[in-house]
Amino acid sequence: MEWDWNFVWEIMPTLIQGVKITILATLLGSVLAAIVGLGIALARRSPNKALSRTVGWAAEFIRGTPLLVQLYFIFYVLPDIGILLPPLVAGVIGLGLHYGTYTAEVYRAGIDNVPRGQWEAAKACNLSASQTWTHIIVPQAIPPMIPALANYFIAMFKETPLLSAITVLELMNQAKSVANTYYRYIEPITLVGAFFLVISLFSVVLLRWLERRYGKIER
Amino acid sequence: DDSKLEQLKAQGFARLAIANEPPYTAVAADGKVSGAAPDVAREIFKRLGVADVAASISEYGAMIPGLQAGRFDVVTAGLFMKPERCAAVAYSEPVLCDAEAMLVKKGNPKGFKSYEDVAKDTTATIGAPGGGTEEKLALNAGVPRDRVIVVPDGQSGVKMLQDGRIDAYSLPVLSINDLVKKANDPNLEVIAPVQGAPVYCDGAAFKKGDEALRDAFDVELAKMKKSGEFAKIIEPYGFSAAAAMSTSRDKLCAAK
Amino acid sequence: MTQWSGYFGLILQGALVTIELTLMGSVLALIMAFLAGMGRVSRFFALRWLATAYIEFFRGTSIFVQLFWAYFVLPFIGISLTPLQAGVLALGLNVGAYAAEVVRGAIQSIGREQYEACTALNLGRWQGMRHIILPQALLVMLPTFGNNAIELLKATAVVSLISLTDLTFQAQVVRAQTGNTLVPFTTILIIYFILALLISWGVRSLERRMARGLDGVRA
Amino acid sequence: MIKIDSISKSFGSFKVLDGLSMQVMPGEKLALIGPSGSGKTTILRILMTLERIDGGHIQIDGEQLYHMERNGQLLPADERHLTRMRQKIGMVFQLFNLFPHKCVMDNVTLAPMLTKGTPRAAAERRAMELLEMVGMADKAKNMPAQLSGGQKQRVAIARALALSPKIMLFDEVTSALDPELVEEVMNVMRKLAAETDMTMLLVTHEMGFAHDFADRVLFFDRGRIVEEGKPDEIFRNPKQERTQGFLKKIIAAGHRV
Amino acid sequence: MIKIDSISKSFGSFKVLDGLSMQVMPGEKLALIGPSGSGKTTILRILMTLERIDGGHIQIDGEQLYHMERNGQLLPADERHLTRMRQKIGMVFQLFNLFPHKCVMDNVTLAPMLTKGTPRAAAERRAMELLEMVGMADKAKNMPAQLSGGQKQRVAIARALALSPKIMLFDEVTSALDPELVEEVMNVMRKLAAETDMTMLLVTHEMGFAHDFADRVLFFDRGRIVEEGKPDEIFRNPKQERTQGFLKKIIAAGHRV
Ligand SMILES: Nc1ncnc2c1ncn2[C@@H]1O[C@H](COP(=O)(O)OP(=O)(O)OP(=O)(O)O)[C@@H](O)[C@H]1O
Ligand SMILES: Nc1ncnc2c1ncn2[C@@H]1O[C@H](COP(=O)(O)OP(=O)(O)OP(=O)(O)O)[C@@H](O)[C@H]1O
Ligand SMILES: [Mg+2]
Ligand SMILES: [Mg+2]
Repeated sequence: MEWDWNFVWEIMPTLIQGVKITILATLLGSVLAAIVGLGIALARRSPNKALSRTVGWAAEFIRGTPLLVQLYFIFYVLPDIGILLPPLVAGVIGLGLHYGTYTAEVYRAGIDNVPRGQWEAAKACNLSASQTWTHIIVPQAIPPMIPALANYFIAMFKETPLLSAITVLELMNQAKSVANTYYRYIEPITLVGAFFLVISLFSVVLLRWLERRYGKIER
Repeated sequence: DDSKLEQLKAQGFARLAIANEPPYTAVAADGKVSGAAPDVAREIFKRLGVADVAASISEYGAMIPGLQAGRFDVVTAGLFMKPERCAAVAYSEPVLCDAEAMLVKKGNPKGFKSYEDVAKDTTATIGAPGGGTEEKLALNAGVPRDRVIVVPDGQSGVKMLQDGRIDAYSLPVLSINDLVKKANDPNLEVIAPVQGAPVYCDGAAFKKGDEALRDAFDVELAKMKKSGEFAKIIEPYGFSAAAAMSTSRDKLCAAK
Repeated sequence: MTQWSGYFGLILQGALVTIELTLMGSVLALIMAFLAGMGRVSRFFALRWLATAYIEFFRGTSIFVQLFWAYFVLPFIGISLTPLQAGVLALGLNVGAYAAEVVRGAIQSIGREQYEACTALNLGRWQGMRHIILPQALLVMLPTFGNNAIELLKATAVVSLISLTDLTFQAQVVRAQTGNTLVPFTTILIIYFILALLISWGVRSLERRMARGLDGVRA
Repeated sequence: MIKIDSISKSFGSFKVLDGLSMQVMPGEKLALIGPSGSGKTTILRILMTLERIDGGHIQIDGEQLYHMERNGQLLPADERHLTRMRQKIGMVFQLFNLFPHKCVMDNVTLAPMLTKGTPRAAAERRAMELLEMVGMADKAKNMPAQLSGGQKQRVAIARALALSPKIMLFDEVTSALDPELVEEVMNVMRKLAAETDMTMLLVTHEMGFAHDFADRVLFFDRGRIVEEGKPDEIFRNPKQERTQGFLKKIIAAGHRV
Repeated sequence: MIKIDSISKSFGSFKVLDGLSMQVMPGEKLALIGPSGSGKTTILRILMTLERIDGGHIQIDGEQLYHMERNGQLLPADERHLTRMRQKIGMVFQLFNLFPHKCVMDNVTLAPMLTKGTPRAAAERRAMELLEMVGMADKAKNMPAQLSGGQKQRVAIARALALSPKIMLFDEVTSALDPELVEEVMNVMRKLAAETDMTMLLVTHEMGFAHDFADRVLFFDRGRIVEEGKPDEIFRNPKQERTQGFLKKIIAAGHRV
């Protein structure tokens, strides 16, 4: 089987449709993951042991099991208890929950990495708990988190093909459907690879820049 | 040359692609492969001197590329003969014939009789296997791409219909019947056959270039059809041997 | 009503395939991680370049694309792999690229003073690497390696796409046979989670064994 | 006046302080000396409420630090009580602990503005006075990362003073500095000790500095006060064997007394 | 004998050494003193080949350190030449730099076994002698994390000695130690200086120790030798203003001379 450029141009518009959905899912998933992660991180710091334990175990469970299976669950099992989500919504929720457990770790590490001396200095300055958080801890914790968060953002982008299992017409699904129509796999799959590689390389450059800009805090 | 057959004989088994879509193909609880198509293939290969078959389950869309990539020796999965497919693979003579059906909610609320009806209702969505005959029939009938939902497997299709995610789910009649039996849901209704949709027959699909093997397969298939052994294998699954014997590859591949 | 015991056997078979994939994939990933990770810190430009290209390529394209490539495209250039081989290859190379960065990071995290002590004691580059740097770096790598192994375990779920009869695949089969979604998917979620727990438990005990003496209490 | 009444403190199973009692007079300059691990830092951290005590009482100006009286009962202090008590106390740390994301001026003005509601203009005027006193007025707009260790420590002192505490705690404020930078910080502190009537507690390993700075010296070992007295008595004529041994070692190591 | 001939060294645009020349006689004990940042550490690191020089020459026992002669031409040294030259030199670091994953004995025996192929038994016998000399024989099986700073430094000295270098470099070997632990390391070094005929270069901020230890003292400032002489001359009667100022500051900071 030979590489066929005409075929490539023919299927390009269809694939670009897929890229749009892929990017949309990634963006929405990232926003959700950022919020879910914050919730998990706060719950795990909570003095309420029952809450922090439960959330901790749930997060461990989500992180230790495949996203693919979770997506099946959200899409095919939840309707049994009356929760019927459109495919894209189900996909975004799956991505957001799954990656939320990762971003929670980033938040935790970012907060833990603020040296203990800063908490103590804040206390010696008689700042209240909320003043300490808003003026001292958060401003120092966030910049080092940015590269790590961006990293998961890219990882999520590369896992969007899983959404094809729940009938979201993202890039991979479009490619498969094209392949099924014409019985040619090489071009669509290679193009999908190329799309991912280009977007990833682009994001890696962005990531390096973020790392340089925010990765270190001068003391 | 018959080197491919010799190769299979030496190897002792032939690699089948199947789809796990009863009654065409099925995997039992103990992992044993059955279904009408693999059963026929197993018997014919035995007669050709290939002791056994090894089946791997594949998506419909991946079958022909897999065959071309040399992943399987033959596809026996209810892959209906159509002109484009005949161009891509080397089919045997017809094996299993079936009409198309649609699964809808009880009472057929949207009144579908044909794929065209689905196209006309601008809010209707139809589910079909990716790369399957039904997907193409729906698209050809004018249902826009975004209303043809690619459903990964039959079970998902039934579930999506029950949950109201799609308005109709289309598969061959016997497949739908099997699904409905398993689902055991009084709120489902089968429309069969779909009006305007042709009766299709599948054949064992070989790689282009393996015509010699295909011809040998055809010889044994013809003998079994004549002796009645063919009917004995497929009729318990609900297929009609007469239908397969009343048509031919050449007719089906030429059909518009 | 249904023969659950038979189906459970099917899922156990799937678990075996998943374990097999995880183990073999991890071994390949480990080898690639050390090759590429040490290549990244090599003195030779060509080696550095090669390692970087490998890492960026496999981190940049999605695991799905790599899997489909290994399975559907490689045969056209004369390399026909069994599904198991293709799965192990794609998983191992993919996770290996991530782990290579862990190896590099760990090697670089060993303070400059340890390298200088090696020079002052006149150890050769490889001697220093072998006896001083790597043993210490290994301890730094271990926890992240554990996470990588869990990522690999989860990624095995996607091999069902190339008709490998792993856990997820068998769950699909059971679902198709029984018409029940909840039971098979809950079962495999639990199995995945147990496997993930086993991995993190194993890595942690290995870590504890290796760390013994390093942070011993002052005499 | 600080009254410490038989307090005890353990870390895990390790008892750092066991029934320690001591008093500090208003305006007194006190130096705490003693071997590493003897609990000097722990006492300062307890006064700053960075650690809780396991038992005993501390009174500051007649008020309980870790307890509060409600209807004649002594209850554990709540955060509001602690906040009020902390107004009396400031602390300077060995590693400065400046806020790295804020410039020198903001480091000094942050606490008065947030905790006392001082308007920015007033806070900055006062900060400028303090920075002048520690000789850092010209660096007001610098970020901490652009300062040397000695300069950082002088800013940290100004920051602590900005809240006008009655009691100042200094924990080895020179020991993280390059030898040449030590003197500038010591000079600031000598000036401070001479000019204000703040109560000051100083932990240091620099015996000469302790001698110049303090009205009274406490020698600690294993969480107990082994010996106390005027600097001249302790350094020239220590009574306890443990103190003698400690000073001999320190002198042998090249430190001046 | 070490001959340093107008070497220069920059970090980026910052010139640390600019045409520095000096000589060290065989068996001489030399102390390098001077303010922070004057380039003392840099010289030791250059001799240990941890930094490259930008210009100039260094000869050790008549052999070029950074160059090698091939067919009458002077070429930059390759790794093999450097390895051979490094056999003559050992170094002890401020932060000990022990290998944390190896026990005391393995720290000392590793280099002889790997670089000289000494059999384990012989290497351990020699290590035991050295550990006894530094008073650490009873801790041979301990891990570094189980040792105090002073003990770590004594092991580091034994480790450097195990390769029997002709020249030993010591960079502020006591300045990271708790004051009470300084003396034990100094004692080992005084003994070492008195007993061996190794050439020794010592960088220190402890003037008293430099005085006891050295045959000759070099005072550095900004990468140049400002003054040199016998310890008594330099410490009691420095000629240069810069030296006087430095010593005054150090004394004021509480260090003994
Ligand atoms: N957070 C902690 N957890 C466990 N042990 C601690 C903690 N803080 C202090 N210690 C222990 O308590 C003892 C006293 O510590 P402290 O810091 O008060 O000593 P110190 O007199 O200030 O010594 P140094 O002169 O070394 O600063 C030490 O043995 C120390 O190891
Ligand atoms: N790797 C480096 N990169 C950039 N500048 C360096 C580096 N190493 C040393 N320097 C600079 O070179 C100068 C001399 O450093 P060196 O460490 O030799 O001084 P020193 O005399 O040992 O000082 P100290 O007494 O503080 O140890 C200093 O200004 C230092 O900042
Ligand atoms: Mg302390
Ligand atoms: Mg130095």
